Amino acid sequence: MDSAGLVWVLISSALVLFMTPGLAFFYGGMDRRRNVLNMLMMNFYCILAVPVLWMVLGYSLAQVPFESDFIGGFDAFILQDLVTAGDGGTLATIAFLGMFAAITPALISGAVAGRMKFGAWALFVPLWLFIVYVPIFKWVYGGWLGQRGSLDFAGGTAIHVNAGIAALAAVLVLGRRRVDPAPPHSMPLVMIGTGILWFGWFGFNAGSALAANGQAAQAFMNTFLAGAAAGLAWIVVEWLRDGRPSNLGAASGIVAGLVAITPAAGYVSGIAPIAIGAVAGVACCYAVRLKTKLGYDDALDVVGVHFVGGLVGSLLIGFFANPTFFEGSFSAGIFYGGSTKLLVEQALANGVAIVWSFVLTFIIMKALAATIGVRADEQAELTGLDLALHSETAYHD
Amino acid sequence: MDSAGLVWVLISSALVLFMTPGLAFFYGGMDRRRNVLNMLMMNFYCILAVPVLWMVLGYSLAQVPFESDFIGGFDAFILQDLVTAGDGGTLATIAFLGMFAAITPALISGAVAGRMKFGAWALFVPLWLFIVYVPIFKWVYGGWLGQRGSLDFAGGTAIHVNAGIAALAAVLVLGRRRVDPAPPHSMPLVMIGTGILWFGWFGFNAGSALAANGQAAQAFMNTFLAGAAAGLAWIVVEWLRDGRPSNLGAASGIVAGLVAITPAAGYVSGIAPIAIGAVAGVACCYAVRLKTKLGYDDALDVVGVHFVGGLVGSLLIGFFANPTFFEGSFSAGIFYGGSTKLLVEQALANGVAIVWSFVLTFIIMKALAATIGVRADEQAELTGLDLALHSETAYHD
Amino acid sequence: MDSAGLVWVLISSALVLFMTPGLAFFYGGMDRRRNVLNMLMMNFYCILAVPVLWMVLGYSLAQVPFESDFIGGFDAFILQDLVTAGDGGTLATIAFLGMFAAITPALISGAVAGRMKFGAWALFVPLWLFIVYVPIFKWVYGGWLGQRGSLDFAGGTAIHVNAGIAALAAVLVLGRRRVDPAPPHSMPLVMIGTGILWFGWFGFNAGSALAANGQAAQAFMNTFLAGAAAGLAWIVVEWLRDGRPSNLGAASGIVAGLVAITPAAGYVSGIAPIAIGAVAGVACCYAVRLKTKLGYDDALDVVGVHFVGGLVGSLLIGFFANPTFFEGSFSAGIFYGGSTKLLVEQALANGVAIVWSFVLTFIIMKALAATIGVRADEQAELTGLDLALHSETAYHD
Amino acid sequence: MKLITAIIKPFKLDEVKDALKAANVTGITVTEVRGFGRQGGHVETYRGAEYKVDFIPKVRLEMVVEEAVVDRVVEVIVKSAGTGKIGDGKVWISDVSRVVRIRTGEEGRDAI
Amino acid sequence: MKLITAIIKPFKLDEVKDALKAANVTGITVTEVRGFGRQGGHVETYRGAEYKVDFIPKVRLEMVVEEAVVDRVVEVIVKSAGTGKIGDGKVWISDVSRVVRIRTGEEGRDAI
Amino acid sequence: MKLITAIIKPFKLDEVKDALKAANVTGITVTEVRGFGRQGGHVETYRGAEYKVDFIPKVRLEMVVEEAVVDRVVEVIVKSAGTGKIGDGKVWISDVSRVVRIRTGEEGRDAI
Ligand SMILES: Nc1ncnc2c1ncn2[C@@H]1O[C@H](COP(=O)(O)OP(=O)(O)O)[C@@H](O)[C@H]1O
Ligand SMILES: Nc1ncnc2c1ncn2[C@@H]1O[C@H](COP(=O)(O)OP(=O)(O)O)[C@@H](O)[C@H]1O
Ligand SMILES: Nc1ncnc2c1ncn2[C@@H]1O[C@H](COP(=O)(O)OP(=O)(O)O)[C@@H](O)[C@H]1O
Repeated sequence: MDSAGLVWVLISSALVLFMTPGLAFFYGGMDRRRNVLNMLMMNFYCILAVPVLWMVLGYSLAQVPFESDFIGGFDAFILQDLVTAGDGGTLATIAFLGMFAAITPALISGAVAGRMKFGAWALFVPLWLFIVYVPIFKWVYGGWLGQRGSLDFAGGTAIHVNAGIAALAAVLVLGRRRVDPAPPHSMPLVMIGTGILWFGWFGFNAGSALAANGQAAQAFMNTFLAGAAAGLAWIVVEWLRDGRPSNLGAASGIVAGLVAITPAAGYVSGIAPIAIGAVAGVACCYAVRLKTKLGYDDALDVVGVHFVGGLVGSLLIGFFANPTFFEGSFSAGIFYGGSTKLLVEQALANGVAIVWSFVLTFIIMKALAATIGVRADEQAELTGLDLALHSETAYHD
Repeated sequence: MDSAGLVWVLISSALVLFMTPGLAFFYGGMDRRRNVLNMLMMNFYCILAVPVLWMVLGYSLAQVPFESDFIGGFDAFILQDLVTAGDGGTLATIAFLGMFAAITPALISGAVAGRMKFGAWALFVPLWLFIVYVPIFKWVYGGWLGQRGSLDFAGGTAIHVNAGIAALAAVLVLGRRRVDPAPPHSMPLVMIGTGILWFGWFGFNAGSALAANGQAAQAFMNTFLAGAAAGLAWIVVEWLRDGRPSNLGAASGIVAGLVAITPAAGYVSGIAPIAIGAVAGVACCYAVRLKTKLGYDDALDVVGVHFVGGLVGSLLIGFFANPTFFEGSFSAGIFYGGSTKLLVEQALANGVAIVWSFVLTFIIMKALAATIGVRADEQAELTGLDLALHSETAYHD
Repeated sequence: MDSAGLVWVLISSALVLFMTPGLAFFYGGMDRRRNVLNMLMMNFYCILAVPVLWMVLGYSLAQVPFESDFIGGFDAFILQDLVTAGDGGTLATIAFLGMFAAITPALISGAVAGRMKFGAWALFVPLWLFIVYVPIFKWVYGGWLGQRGSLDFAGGTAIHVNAGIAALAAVLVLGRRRVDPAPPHSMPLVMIGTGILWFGWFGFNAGSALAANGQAAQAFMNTFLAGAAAGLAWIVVEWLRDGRPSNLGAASGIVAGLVAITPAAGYVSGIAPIAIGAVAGVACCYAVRLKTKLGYDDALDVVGVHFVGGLVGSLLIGFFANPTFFEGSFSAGIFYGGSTKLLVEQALANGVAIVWSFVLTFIIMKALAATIGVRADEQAELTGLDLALHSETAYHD
Repeated sequence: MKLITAIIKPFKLDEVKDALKAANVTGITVTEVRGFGRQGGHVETYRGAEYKVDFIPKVRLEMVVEEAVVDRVVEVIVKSAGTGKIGDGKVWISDVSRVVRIRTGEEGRDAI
Repeated sequence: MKLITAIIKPFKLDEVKDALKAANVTGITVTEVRGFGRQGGHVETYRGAEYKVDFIPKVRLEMVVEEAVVDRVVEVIVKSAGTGKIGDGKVWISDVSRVVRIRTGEEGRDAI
Repeated sequence: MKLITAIIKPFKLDEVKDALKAANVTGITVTEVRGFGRQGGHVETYRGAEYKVDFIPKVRLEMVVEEAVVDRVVEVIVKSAGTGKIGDGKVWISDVSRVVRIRTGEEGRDAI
């Protein structure tokens, strides 16, 4: 890796690390006062446990050897193949990927908010990392799904669709909260989280070029435009449908747009990010209402935003992929002279990820439920998880 | 653009994007509890609407063709001249400038806080962008004002003086709030905003070199020193005058210093940033009191900080510009052996911007007032804009 | 400096600037509602006063001429040797070091929280900077301690051990607070600070390579792993010992790990950062309890986290230093085939820093106590420093 | 006219409010309070140091009602606020000699 | 001695306070409360889901005054707090058998 | 049954609570309030503009006690809450005609 590329990957890694606290504030602000610290803790826990797991074994299983199609091995156990720092490129890439591994389970925390035993979460994260995340990651990046031609620039399938559907499986096992949902306890905290998320997402998407080049620049531009367009679309829907545009709508739209552009960021250009953002903004704005109709208790709309947004973005690659612009060797989307092949591959890759993630997550949660239990006790849920599970409360005099 | 320059412009762009939420928190913390979400929404709206407008037409009108002296055209409509990503330099520059376009109208929101109809703001932003910002931007950067020799490194005239005087015009049309001003509802939120703003401003100023070179490094150093010196100057004035130094004084001083150094960042060196910061800190600290004497209701002191700070910094270029240090081809300031020519050009450029911005902003606001109306109704103003305009309130249990 | 290196140092500098507000929120959240603004002000004051002092004289005394072993001189007074911006490398380095100088005294503010006169703090900072920080910095970086072979990559000895032991001296002079300690007034604010600190620390540590190379990448990786491992270790101790893991534990552990890896970041590799982080997490988790036993009132545990964490990390270099990995010319640690020489040098350097810092800080505080006084008056302490010292209070309607 | 003051557990507020509404109570004023009583407090732990929190969050309701309905209202509160666990709270009653509705200046029965 | 309790709209607090001050009321204790009454609540919308907020912010004033001034004080409150719109609030009066000033131990009229 | 209401300085809360506990008071309800009185308010300054804050933070205690202990409790409060400086606060006493413990339905002396 050249030194400019190294700088780009390092700063992008720092940005992605910053996203997990951002996500914690985004979720934590939406939660009740008495549960906010539990929400923050579920997120911060991911950046405590996952980096260590990733360095010890995760990276090895998820990547090395690069030729394997289904799963890596133990060759890079505790990164033992690294005998010198070299130009830093390999190290930077491992760190960058470690940040992704950390934030992905954190995404799920928003769904299970307000009722999960912290001990169960502490076990769920490593289990899910190795059983669900690592294989899907391998298949999509370098493995059999990727080799078939499906595209996932920065983790639409491997991260958002994956975490989004896992969130659904998790809440189906976990069950509904005992108390009614409440409005966000601190909207300013939600907006702080949103600001950090968008900021960090430039590293997430544009850093995924793993080089300082035109693809990184367009991925950056796409991250800018799709977040904006989706936020705009969401508040326009609110304005027309509910009478007034809201901050939470703007924030949710921004995140939906960023999710949707994630898989596409290095493959689309021109007006495409605005189109993808706008479609995702509208789709997710309606999708978050499904939970009421279908009756699952996805507390902070991980399914409606990450699963739906990720899927929308991933499938729209089949229409908007533009290899000419990037002078790249991937297939063209339907709007750019391609056949439906790419769209089919996108659907296939997502289908596989959905099935694997849903089934395995369901099994992990069932196993935890049957052994240590996954629900906090009723008293804790009624009087606040922060005190019951962490011996602390969020605000004092 | 070489790859290190690309990395610098990309990360600077992300920093500038982060400034708009920062500004939202800076303003929102100063506002009342019941209006904070409206304040945040006015700011976030700018990073939803402006990126899309900028990509579709704003950039084209503001820049292309580069030879035009007064206004661009439609050549780069939806960036259609970009057929490949290339080395990413053009894309990065467009994104970077788009961030500036987004934050500039956001600056105005602080003045109109607490009483403006959100629908009016939603129209004001695009109108102001195309009618006020785009032409001034063109004149200053590459157009007739810039060609005459006036200097504006990162937007003192084009952004801060422009938005500051527009804020005055806007509040003159809008009228005073019906309720007395109140102390900041959350000083910690103000300080969070301040921290983010300073952090982001390194991208704003040093990124404006559009390259990784000595000018960027000195612009960085200037951003560091001027923010510090102005914050220090402001609290010293408070200490001597009011008896005690305050956080809001430190925060306001930092912002005043950052505003003042913005136009000068790539042209001054040595002790100059400290001098410019100190002058701006003192000047703005006194200028914010003018509103009480003159009777306009500039809620969060956009005129006193951005207009005055920007003007101070822009005129001081006439004294401190140091082409030798930068091995640059611009005119020297009076203290560095130059004639008064540069100072005159600075005054002229700001004069033109002030007149254009004030008059056109006044007309836009009057037109909005005459059609859809610009004031929220009395009940909304008394009981809180958040609930009345956005159906949400900031804090819950 | 090549242009990629310049970009890396500049963005790292911005990250370190951002750490001081981060520290302010970390500390301010832990403080009481009525003292939070005083806490923020003590921190922000450091980024107002120190940059100016650093530019005027601090850098010169701390560095120039590079050959001097004990203290610099006046050669670089107001950076007068800089006649052109050049490639920006010198400027970037000066700015980067200025950020370090600013945050170091800020660290001490956590210990003296809740009872110190602001006027005394305003004098303490420049006195401490020139009398304590500048000499130790010179000795460690390029001076006699560094030349003997001791290692301090990003400021374990010069910053954390130094500030940590100074905090102890300061509170011994200052005395105990008149009111009992209270739980954190805003844990979300603490976590915002934690997120910003970790994010910024990548610049602090990896930026200290002053180049975009393999050492920077490994320092980055170490910053990622040590923060995580220490946070994990701290909550595991809490879980086993106190029954429940907490956010404040996670946050404190992260900071402890980051402190401990700071001196080692560019010298250790492989599993070492996890080991160093884990040891520091456990050590600091127990060290914060010492104050109760020994009776000094270190309000927010600067001694327990920064002194202990910094010392642990600095001594562990004696075991883990791995020159082969970095192709560097420093001594190897005991675990990598070295003798005990390095460990002895580490102990010596820290011993010298501890004695100098403790004694001189004690004298400075005593001198301030004898002249202008260091304690806020009783009424201010009981009813809140924010109002009494800054005429403002943190939260309003 | 009587003033009924009730201290209840926070998470019972909605239930109590609905029950009172159903019992035709037309006005209630609610305050967030903290209570100290038999229930005891709890301990929070920060960096290993324990903080005894003696006061726990409660909600205080007050409503001015006509004498005739006092018994029924008290019964409704006791029923809807009760969990049978310690800390459920108290209800007490005191006299009110005059009530005025600010909007209209109406007094007495018309004012509530 | 009488205790006057008044529930008013938050944005009227300053006006009422000034009016009371002008009427020689020397002490007031103010509490942020939430009220439920004829005014009804409002609806907030988050991600398209509606939350009915039944309790709306009010301010509660209490002041212990001598019997002789009760009527005047009530009048002042009614006048200064009124907007004529629903939700203006209530005033009620109850007996106080003893008042003590903590600082001095003074009782009765001297204590207020 | 009597209701004792006390307004005290916030930083005295712990001391008063401990003194009341020692005096066998078994239940207290505490509210954060703001007070206006002889003590006057304070001035805060933001960007050079002064804001007069008339209301200063106080804490309000209420406890229902048996008639027999009222005098002792008042004495305990006055002693433990007093600093001798202006703004120490007030205590006042009013009648309570009935008290109920929600958990058990017990009334009167058994309920407190
Ligand atoms: N004598 C009292 N006066 C005022 N409030 C009381 C009194 N006793 C209890 N309370 C309030 O009622 C709450 C519950 O009382 P507690 O004694 O804990 O349990 P229980 O109601 O089950 O007896 C307390 O937290 C306090 O707010
Ligand atoms: N019976 C009551 N007891 C106690 N507080 C009441 C009562 N009725 C109303 N309130 C308080 O007065 C406020 C205003 O009352 P509401 O019925 O809405 O309007 P209005 O005062 O115009 O009749 C309520 O929000 C509540 O706080
Ligand atoms: N007449 C009153 N009615 C209700 N509360 C009062 C009254 N007078 C004082 N208070 C409360 O007591 C507090 C202290 O009173 P103040 O007059 O300032 O001092 P002091 O108690 O020393 O006379 C006030 O802030 C207010 O909360």
